[in-house]
Amino acid sequence: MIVDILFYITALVAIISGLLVITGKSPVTSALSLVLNFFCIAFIYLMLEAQFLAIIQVIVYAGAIMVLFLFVIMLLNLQDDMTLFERFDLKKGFAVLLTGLFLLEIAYIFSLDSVSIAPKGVTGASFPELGTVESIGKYLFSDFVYPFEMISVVLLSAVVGAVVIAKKKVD
Amino acid sequence: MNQHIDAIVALSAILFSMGVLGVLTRKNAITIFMSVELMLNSVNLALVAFSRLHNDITGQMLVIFVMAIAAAEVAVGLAIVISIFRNRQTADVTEINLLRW
Amino acid sequence: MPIDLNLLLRDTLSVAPVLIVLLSAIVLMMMSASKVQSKMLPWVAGSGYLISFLALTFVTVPSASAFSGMVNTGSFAVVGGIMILVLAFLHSMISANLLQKDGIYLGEFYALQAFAITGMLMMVSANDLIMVFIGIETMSIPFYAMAGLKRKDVRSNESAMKYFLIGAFAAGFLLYGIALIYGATGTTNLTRIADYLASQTPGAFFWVGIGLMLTGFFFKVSAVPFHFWAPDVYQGAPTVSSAFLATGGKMATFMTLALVSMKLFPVPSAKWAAVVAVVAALSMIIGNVTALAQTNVKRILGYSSVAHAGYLLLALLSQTTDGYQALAYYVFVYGITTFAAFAVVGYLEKDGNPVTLDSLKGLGFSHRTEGVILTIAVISLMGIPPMGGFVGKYLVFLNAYESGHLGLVILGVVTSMVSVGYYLRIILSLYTRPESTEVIANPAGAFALTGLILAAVIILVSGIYPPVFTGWITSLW
Amino acid sequence: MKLELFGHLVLTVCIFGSLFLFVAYAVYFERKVAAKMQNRVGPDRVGWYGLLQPFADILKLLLKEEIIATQATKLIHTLAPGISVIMAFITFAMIPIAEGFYIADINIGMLYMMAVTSIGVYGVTLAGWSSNSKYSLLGSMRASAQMISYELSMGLAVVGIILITQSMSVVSIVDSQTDNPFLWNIIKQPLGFLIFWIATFAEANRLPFDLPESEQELVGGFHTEYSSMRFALFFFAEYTHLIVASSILTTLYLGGYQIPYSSVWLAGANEWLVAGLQILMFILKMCLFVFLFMWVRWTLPRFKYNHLMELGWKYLLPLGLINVVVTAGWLLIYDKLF
Repeated sequence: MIVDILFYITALVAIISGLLVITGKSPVTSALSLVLNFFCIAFIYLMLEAQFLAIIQVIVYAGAIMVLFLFVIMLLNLQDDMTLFERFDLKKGFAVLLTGLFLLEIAYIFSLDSVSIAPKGVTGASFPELGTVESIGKYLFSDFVYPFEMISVVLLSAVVGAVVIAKKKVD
Repeated sequence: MNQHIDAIVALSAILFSMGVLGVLTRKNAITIFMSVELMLNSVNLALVAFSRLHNDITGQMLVIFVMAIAAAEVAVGLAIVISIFRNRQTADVTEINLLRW
Repeated sequence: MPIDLNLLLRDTLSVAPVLIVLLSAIVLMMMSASKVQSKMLPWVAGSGYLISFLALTFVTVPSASAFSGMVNTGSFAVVGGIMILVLAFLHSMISANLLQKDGIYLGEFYALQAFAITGMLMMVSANDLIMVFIGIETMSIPFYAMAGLKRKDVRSNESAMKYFLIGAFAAGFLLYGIALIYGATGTTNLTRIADYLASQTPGAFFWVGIGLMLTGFFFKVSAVPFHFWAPDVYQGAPTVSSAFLATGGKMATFMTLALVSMKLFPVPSAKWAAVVAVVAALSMIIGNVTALAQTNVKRILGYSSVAHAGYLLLALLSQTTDGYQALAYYVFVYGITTFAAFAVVGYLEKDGNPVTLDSLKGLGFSHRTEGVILTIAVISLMGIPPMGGFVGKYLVFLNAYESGHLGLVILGVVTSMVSVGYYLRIILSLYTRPESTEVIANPAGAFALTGLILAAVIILVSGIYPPVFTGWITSLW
Repeated sequence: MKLELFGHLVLTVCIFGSLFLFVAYAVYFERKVAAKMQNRVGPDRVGWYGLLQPFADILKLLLKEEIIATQATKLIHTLAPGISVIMAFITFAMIPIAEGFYIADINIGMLYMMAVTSIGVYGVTLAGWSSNSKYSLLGSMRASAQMISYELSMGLAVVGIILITQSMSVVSIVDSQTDNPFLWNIIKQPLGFLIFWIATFAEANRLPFDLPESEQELVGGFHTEYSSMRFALFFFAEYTHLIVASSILTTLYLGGYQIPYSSVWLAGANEWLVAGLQILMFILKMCLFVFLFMWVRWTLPRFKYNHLMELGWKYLLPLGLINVVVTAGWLLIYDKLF
C-alpha cells in the first residue's frame, strides 16, 4: 500500500519535472528539473529492485552528465530561452499534435492488451537477485562480454572526438 | 512492484513523448540535448520494467550500455556546442541558419 | 565460474576483422597523439583495412554465432564487411590529399574513421539488437566529430551540431523501439525473436516497437520524411568527411537494416513491407524533385542520397535472399559511386568555397581525369547502362516487380527519369565553355588519383560485367 | 550486537550529533594548529583555552544580517548551502564507528558513498551560479571541473579495495582488514591510498586544491555573495567534508575501528568496553587524518589551475588504472598459486 502511494507520488514528480525540462525558461532550470527527474527514475529503479542501476543512475547521470551540462551552461553563460508557449507558431503546434498522437496511440495499445500479460521469459516467480551487483557483474562478463568490451570503443572514440573538436589550439 | 509494470511503461511513454516534444519545440541546442537525455532515460525506465517483468537480465544490461553511450554522446555533443559557440557566440539552433535548418 | 578458454579464443577469432580495425584505430590514435610521421597515417590506416579485409575473406568461419549469440559471422558480416573495407581503403588513399586541401591538420581524422569502421563492422556482424545499437553508436559518434573537423568554419560546426542532434534523436527512437520489442518478446536476440514470432502472434506492442525502430533507421539512412538533415550535413561537413559519412554510413546502415529484416522475418511480413513501401515511394519522389532546384553540387548529392535511400528500400520489400543480395549489390555500387563524386568535388573546391554548377563550368576540359571520373559517377547515379548503377537499379526493380510491387517499380523508373534532369546539369556544366575560375586548378595527387581511378574501374566493371560482383556476393553469402 | 529500531534511532541521533560537535571543534582545532605552526597562540579568550570559541563563532554568524544579492536567483541561492551540508552529512551513514555501530549497511555501500560525493558538487556549483557574480561563477566552475576530474581517480582507487575485499559493503571492508595492522589496506594498497588521499583534498576543496574559494584571486570564490547563516552553512559543510573524508580514509585504509591485536589482549572483555575502545580508536585515527589535512594546509602553497588538472588527468588517473590492473593481476596470480 505504502509502496503504491510512494510510486504514484514519484511518478507524478517525474512527470512534473519532465514538463519543467521542456518548458523551463532558463537552461539551468531545465537542467535542475532533469536532475530531479533522474532522481525519480532512480527511485523507481530501487522499487523495481534494480539497486545497482539506481545507484549508477545517480552517479553517472546526476553526478557526472548533468554536472557537465551545468558546467557548459555556465561556461557559455547561456541566456533565457523562448519557452514553449511564448510565440506559439505552426511548427510548434504541429510538434504538439504529433506528440499527442503518439501518446494516444500508446494509450490505445494499452487498451488493447496490457504489457503484463505478455509472455514471461523465464518463470513467473520473483527473482530479486536480478539487480544486484553480483548478478550484473556475472552476466556482464559472461553473456554480455562482447558488447561490454565494445562499449569502451564508443567511449574512446567519444574522448578522441570531443578533444579534437573542442581543443582550443591545434599544435 | 510487478503490478505497477503497466503504470511504469505508461510513465516511460509519457516521458518519452515529453522528450520528443522538447526536441521539436525548443530552440536552444543544450535544451534540445537535455530533452534527448530525457528520452533515453524513459527508454531505460521501460527496459528495467520489462526486465523485471520477464525476469531476464538483458534489459538491465542494455540500460548500462545506454548509460555509457549517453555519457559518450554528452562528451561529443557538448564539445560541438562549445566549438560552435566559439565561432558564433550562440547556441540557438534557429540562429544557426547558414544551412537552412 | 571457470572461463572456457577455447570457446573464448574461437569467439575472439570470429570477430578478428573487427578487432584488427580497432587495433589500427588505437595505433592511429597513438601515432597522431605523438605527432610522429603524420605522413605514415594513411598507410597505417590502409594496411589495417587491408589486413582486416584478408582476415574477413580467408580466416572467418562461415556463419557461426559467437559470444553467446551476440555475433553472427555469416552472410552479412562478410559481404557487408568487405564492401565497407573496400570503401575505407579507397578513402584512405584519397584522404591525405583532401585533408591538406581543407586545411585540416589533424591526424585524429584517421583514428576517428577507423573507430567508425569498427562500429560498422560490429553492426553488420550483429545478431542481437544490443549489438545493432552499440554498433550504430560506435559508427555515429566519430561521424559527429568528423563532420565538425573544420573547427574554424561555421558551416562545419553547424553541420556537426545538426548531425549530432538528429543522430541522438534518432538513437532515442531506435532505442525505444528496441525496448518495446524486448518488452513484447522478452529477448533482444534476433534469432530468438524470430523463434518467438514463429510460435506466437505478436501483440500491438511489438509492432509499435518495430515502427519506432524503423523510424530510427529511417533517420539514419535519411529516408523521407526524416531526410531534411542529410543535404545540410553533407554540404556543411568538410568534403573529405562527407565522402565517407554519406557512403560508408549508408552502406552499413542499409546492410544492418536488411540484416534485421532477414533475421526477424524469415517469413515475409506484410506490415513491414507496407511501411517500407510508403517511405520508399516518398523518398524517391521528394528526393528527386527537391534535387532539381539545387545548384550546389554537394547539396545535389545530398538529395540524390535521399532519393537513393528510396530505391534501396525497394529491395527490402520482397524479404527474400535475392532481394537482400540485390540490396547489397546496389548499396555497394552506390557507395563507391557517391564516394567518387564527393571526392572529385573535394578536389575541385577552392578555399572552402562551395562548388556550384556554375563554378564547375569547363573543368572537363582543363582537368580531364577528374572530369571523366565525375561523369562516370554521375552517369552511374542516373542508372544508365554501361555503369554499375544501372545494374543495381535493374536488380532492385526486378526484385520489387517479382514480389508484386509493380506500382513502386513504375514510380522508381519515372523518378529516375526525373533525376536525369539534375544529374545531366552537372555533366553539362562540366563540358561547357567558358571555363570558370572559381574552383581550383590544384589537381589530385598521384596517389589520390589512383584511388579515384580504382573507384571508377569498380563502377565500370560492375556495370559491364556484373557477374564479377554478383557471383562474389552469392558465393560469400 | 543487534540493535532494535529504537536503539538504532538513538544511535543515528548520537552519531550525527557527535559529528556536529566534531565539526564545530574541527574549526577550533584548525585555528590552534595554524597558530602553533605560525608561532602564535590562537583562540584563547572564550572559555578555558578558548574552548567555547566555536559556539561564539556560530552565534556571531547567526546574529549577522542576511544579505542576498538583488540579482541572485533566490530559490537556488537559498537551497545551495543546504545541499552542501546534507550531502556532506549523509555520507557518514555508511561508516561503522565500532563493531555493530553504524546507521546502515547496504551491499552497495561504496557506490552509495561515490554517489553522494558526486551529488555534493551541486551545492557549490549552484551557489556560484545563483549568486550572479563573476567571482562566484568562476569559483563554482572551477569546483565542478575539479570535482568531476578527481572523482575518477578516487573511484579507481576504491576499485582496488573492492577487488581485494570482493564486496562493496563498507562493513565487510572493515571486517576484512582484521585487527592485524599489516593486513590493513594501507599496506595492501599503498598506491591506491595515495591516490585516494590526494583526491580527497580536491573533493573537500582543501589547500593545496582550494581553487574554488581562493581568496586572493576570487575574493571568496563560490560563497562570495553569501553572508550570515548561509555562509555559516558552507563553512560548516567544508569542515564536515574534512571530518567525513578523514573517516572514509580511516575506514577504507586504516582498518576503521579495528584495534591492533585486540583479539589477543582484549579477548573475552566486556563487549561494551570493547565497543567504547573501538570508538576511541576510530576517533584517534580520524583525528590523525584531520591533523594531516591541516598540516598540509598550512605548509603547502596553492596549485595553479592547469597544474591541478594535469595532476588529476595525467598522473592520478593513469596511476589509478595501473593500480587496478596490478591489483587484479596479483589477485589472479594469487588465486592460481595458492
